[in-house]
Amino acid sequence: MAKHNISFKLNGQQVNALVESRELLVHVIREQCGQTGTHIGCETSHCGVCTVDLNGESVKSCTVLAVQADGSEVMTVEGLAQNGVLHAVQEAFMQEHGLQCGFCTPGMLIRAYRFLQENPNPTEEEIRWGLSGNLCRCTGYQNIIKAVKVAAEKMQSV
Amino acid sequence: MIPGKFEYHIPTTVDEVVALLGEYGDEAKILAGGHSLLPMMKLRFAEPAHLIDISRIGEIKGIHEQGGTVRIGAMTTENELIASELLQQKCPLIPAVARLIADPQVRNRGTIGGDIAHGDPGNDHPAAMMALDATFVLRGPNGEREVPANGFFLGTYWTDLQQGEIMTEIRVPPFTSGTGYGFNKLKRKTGDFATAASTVVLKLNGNTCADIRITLTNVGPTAFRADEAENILRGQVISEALIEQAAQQVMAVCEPAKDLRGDEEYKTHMAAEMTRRSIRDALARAKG
Amino acid sequence: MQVNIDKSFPIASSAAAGWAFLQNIPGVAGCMPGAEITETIDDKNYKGKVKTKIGPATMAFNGDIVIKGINADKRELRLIGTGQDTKGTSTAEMDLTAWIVDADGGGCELKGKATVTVNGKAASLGGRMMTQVADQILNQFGQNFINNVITLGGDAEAAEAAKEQLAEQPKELNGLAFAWSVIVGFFKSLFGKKPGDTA
Amino acid sequence: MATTAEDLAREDKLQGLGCSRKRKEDPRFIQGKGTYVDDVKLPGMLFADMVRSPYAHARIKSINKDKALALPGVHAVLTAADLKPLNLHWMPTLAGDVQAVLADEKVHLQYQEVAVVIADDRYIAADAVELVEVEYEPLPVLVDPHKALDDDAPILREDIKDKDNAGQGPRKHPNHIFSWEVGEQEATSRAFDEAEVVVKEEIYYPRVHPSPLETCGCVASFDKVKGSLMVYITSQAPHIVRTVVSMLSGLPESKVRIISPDIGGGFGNKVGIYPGYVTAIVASIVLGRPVKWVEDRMEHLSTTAWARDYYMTGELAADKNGRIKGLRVNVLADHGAFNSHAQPTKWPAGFFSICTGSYDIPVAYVKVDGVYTNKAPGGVAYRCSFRVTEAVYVIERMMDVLAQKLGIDRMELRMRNFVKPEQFPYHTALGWELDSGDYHTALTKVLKAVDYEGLIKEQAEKRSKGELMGIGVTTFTEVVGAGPSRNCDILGVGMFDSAEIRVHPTGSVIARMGTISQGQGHQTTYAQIIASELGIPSDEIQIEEGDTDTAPYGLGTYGSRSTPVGGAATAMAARKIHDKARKIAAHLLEASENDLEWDIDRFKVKGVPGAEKTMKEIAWAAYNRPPEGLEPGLEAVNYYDPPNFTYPFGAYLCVVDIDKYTGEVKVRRFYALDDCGTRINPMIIEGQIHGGLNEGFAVAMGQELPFDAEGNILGNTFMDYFIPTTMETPHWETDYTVTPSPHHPLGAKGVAESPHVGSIPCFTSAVVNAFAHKGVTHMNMPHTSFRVWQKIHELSLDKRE
Repeated sequence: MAKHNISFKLNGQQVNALVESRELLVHVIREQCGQTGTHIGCETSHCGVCTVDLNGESVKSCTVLAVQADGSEVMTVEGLAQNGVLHAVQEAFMQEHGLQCGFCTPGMLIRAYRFLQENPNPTEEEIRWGLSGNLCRCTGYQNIIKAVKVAAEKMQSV
Repeated sequence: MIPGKFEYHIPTTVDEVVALLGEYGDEAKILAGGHSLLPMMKLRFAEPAHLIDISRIGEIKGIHEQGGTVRIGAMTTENELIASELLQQKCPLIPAVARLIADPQVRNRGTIGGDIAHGDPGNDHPAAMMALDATFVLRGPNGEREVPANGFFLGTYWTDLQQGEIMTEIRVPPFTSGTGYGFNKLKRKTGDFATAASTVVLKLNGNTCADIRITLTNVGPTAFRADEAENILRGQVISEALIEQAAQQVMAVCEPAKDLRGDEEYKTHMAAEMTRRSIRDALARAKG
Repeated sequence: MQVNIDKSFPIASSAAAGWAFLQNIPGVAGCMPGAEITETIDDKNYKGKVKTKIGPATMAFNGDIVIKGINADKRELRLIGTGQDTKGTSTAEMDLTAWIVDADGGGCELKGKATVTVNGKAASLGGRMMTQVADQILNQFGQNFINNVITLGGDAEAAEAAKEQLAEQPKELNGLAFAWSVIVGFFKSLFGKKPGDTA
Repeated sequence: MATTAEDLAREDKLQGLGCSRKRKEDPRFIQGKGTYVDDVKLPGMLFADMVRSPYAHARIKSINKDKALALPGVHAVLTAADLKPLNLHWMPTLAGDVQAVLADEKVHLQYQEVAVVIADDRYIAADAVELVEVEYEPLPVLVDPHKALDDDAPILREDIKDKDNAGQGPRKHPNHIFSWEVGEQEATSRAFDEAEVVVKEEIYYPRVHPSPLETCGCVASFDKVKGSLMVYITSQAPHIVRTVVSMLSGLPESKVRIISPDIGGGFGNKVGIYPGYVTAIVASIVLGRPVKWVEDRMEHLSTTAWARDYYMTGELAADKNGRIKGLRVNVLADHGAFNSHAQPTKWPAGFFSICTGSYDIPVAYVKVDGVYTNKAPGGVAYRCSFRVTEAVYVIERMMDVLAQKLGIDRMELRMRNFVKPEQFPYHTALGWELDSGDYHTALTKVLKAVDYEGLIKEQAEKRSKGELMGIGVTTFTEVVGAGPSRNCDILGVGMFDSAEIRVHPTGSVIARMGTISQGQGHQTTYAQIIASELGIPSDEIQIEEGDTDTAPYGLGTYGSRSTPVGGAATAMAARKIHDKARKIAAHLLEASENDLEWDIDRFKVKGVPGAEKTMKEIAWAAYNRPPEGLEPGLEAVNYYDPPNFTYPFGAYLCVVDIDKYTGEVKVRRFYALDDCGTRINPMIIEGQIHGGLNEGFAVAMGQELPFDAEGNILGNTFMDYFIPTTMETPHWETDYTVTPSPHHPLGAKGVAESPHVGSIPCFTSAVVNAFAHKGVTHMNMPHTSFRVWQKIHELSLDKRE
């Protein structure tokens, strides 16, 4: 089976990788690219801890082949802060205690980031709908929802 | 959960897909959004030797209206269906169905064509397609053929899509005035298949039900149409009593499989309840 | 995970022809789509394999078939097939009793009672599909059985047609090729009243 | 007490006890810089993957590794036969039993580990797993625990079938594990015989799984040259793991280093030692290379520790006024194929005997029988102390049942039976000493907050219209903080915990504890304790846990024991430093120690304005010029053996609306009042309560691990196993009272588990209450739409006119 030379932008940096057809994007990001912020939780695309931003859309990277990312732009939690300045969603999660064990957090943040691009001024119901692909066992979601709302307000006010 | 090995192909035209399908026969599988196929491959229930990724074929994406029908490329994603103004105006049932499929991330990958062609009785678009009287465009070695949604679904994981064929487009007649829809899906949680779902499309002529289609999801080996229930309502002024009769008729034809969502009795009752609600919703919408 | 399935298939042939074929174990095994006898140990014990294809999923089982009883008076056969999938993650067992009865108005009928038990990953994850899939497989089995019996006797034209259908049978279980045979039964069950449904 | 603005500013700067300090952990987590086990990558690391059984009960006839070994990139395939010469094919459990590391001649449960494959990467390992050929002979399967003790039941544990003791006292059948009795059987019988009213209910608490989002895994790395072993592991108790690994492997404990890095949730699931860990360690020792094993979600749900699975028969005896005269509970416990119950050694049913709850019950008797079945071994405490969730469930259910029988309002019945504030410390009929509580105040506050009278009125109106509305209540008391070493140990090690605090010359602090956070925020809260005790700002206090080479020995984090035990150790260690600091201050100020007073962050000479030394100045002096006769340096260690458990409590109320045509239950309101004693960080407490409530919601409304008749586990992915998303999760309302623990140095009790323990019976109470007017007294969990509809349908409440 032939291996594939793929190339994609990861958090703004061009990366190259030699992958098998079957390699999952999440494994390549974590193991070949060494960016371990993106986690693996359920492997059946239910939990969302592996969520990354692929060409401007949230996807579950456990259910995307690495070869499919060839030529694309991928953003993970590591790409949220710019020049050492945290993104508003990161600030808000910290401020509102929107995380505990931290395992779902990267997926939750990268989804929240994209969701607020899609819907900059969401209601609570819309936030619940927008984050429904990300499971959290620790927080009971209430502070996560609050954090997304706070981040939205902050981003609106800028 | 690691998939087995396979050869990956990424054609850019439908013709190339057909050629690849011809070359590899049943060793090949088409990869659309991948959210049914890849988990099956990771569990090693599915181990195709060749995977044909159709995500870069522009000609089978997008939604437009042509010749009086709404045409949806098979690779149009669920989120694109939800976002489509055209569908919202001409066929709002489709975005309503898409909204209750899976979750936001999965809806970015999952496609209408994949949902239909997979043949899973739990998938939601098949029943909608039957209720809409949609037509599927299939392309194979002998060219293109159009098949009606009604008759396409033959069994569990089993459709009229022949080996060597690919679904390229879904054609849907737009709603005319006086048409209403109802879609009710009972599920345990976000991302689950329906315990039971019912889709209804009806057209009113004055207060009379000129036409109606009632379809059901996950209460038989495939999505199916409850035509005897339709017959009870067609040509009538729909009343609660008639809705009840139709619901009872739906119960008579359900053949659900027992699983963790519930037993046969529950699912049968839920198919009826979803149908009651969908008829009421469709009626309200048809009345505007 | 266990499912019980009762089936009957009318055959336009004599009960004697039906019974003759039922005792042909490799022949009967061959009616199971994708199945074949790979080794005959004695007249009661066989080794075989089945490759099952359910949509995108494929499972290959290797296993044993044991004839538990042949009752000529009742024209009845009981066999147990057990197999393990080649990955070692799932196993399947089928306890099948099949018998031939005279049908009203001529011809005969193949009747079958099967208990299918699946263990392992397929049982954990496949529960939603088990009954429907087992039903589909047995319908195809029944149709192949009918065709085989008809080729043995009956009228020449029917035998030729049956042969052609058999020739089309794919090497593994695949719903598509035999669509027509099952559609009949399927749509009947879907749109008719359920058996025993008095409502 | 700070009084001036200047005092307040100094106090604020400390960010000490009682302040909602933002978490120290967060910056790394929000930037993807946490380090979880699967993030650890060592040079030359190999991967392990498991060959697992498709059968729940079968004999292994043969195992053929040839094809797997022939696959390029495969380094080894190990089976029980390979582990046998090392005596590692079986391992001891926390409950005195043994568990197969790799199936030895027989498999006892579906997905049991049969062989382990070690390969270059996880892809090759997964391929090789399929190539290991195992021939099985299926055996009759025992799924129903009620049939375990039948004469003709298949015998599961052939390895111990002739033993009359499976590690927990005498047993009466090869499938019997133990009988545990507590209380006075005869006196209880008398109370029932003489009672005016008796109620009895069969209550099943289903098998559920904690299922943290991170599955279990480890990276084992054996250094052949140094003879030392390092293991990164998802463990809630790394020090105990070190002891066990040392005992199993024969390596000196000093050569074993266990590191629990960041842990993606535990909830009890990561207390035990699993075959994957052991085989990875063995493989690393054998191959001399690091070996990583990380299970997938199906493996996690199918084989690692689950919880509950208790068949309980509850009985209450009372007088006509509802005063309880006696409690009796009989339990049949399904422990699966090996008794790997998580428990202090002497407690085969954990702390189940806390089942007298918040009530003044004169006499009680409890009996628990544990049996083997062909299922995964367990069980653990899923976000609770050992079996406390079951105990609270049975008593809270029985209180509702009794109220219904007597026609007394459920709140009123509770008020009549609560232990009164003046009765504390209160000795329960089953041997516990409840430290403090004010149950009446808590419930009264809740009833007022939710307008209970209004809800009752609304419910009556709804019922008259044929609508289903339920009001649920629980007034629970938990026992947490295990525990006093006189009655609690794990494998012989007393259940103390520890803290070691070092104050550096410039006044910053590093402190290490024997506990390990899995999301509780220890780096934040322990620092707050030290900050208040020593007057050093929290931000200058670094907390470390989880590395057995650096942290003092502790028993880990589970059973809400970090604050009650680890927090107490931290306070006590800080007080030792404080005492030494006082001596140094006295020396520096040339005053008598008795003339000094502590003021937020400094010692002052009483009545001499300006004569003061801050802790920072004292720290410098400790290294610079300590008083004669005093050792230099400023550090302390404390091993805290608590005199008693702590007993947090709460009053919860839940309102549900039920769709009578689908059975869907909508939680309209959930009000949770918790009393965990002194509150260290209110923000974190509230977060813990939200999370616990959500896990309680998951258990009550959807979680279960069902099995079919052949012992196949059903629904072992997140498709079926219920983890609520944002869409299903209700909105939570929280409240509190503060009743400090009299024996804890800070008065704190522990909180994270109360919302789980307390909410589950509350959801059931609400669902059952929706049907109470139809005579329904109990409905088993999970309250899925399907099951609720079955009740509706049975009662014909879905009839249409």
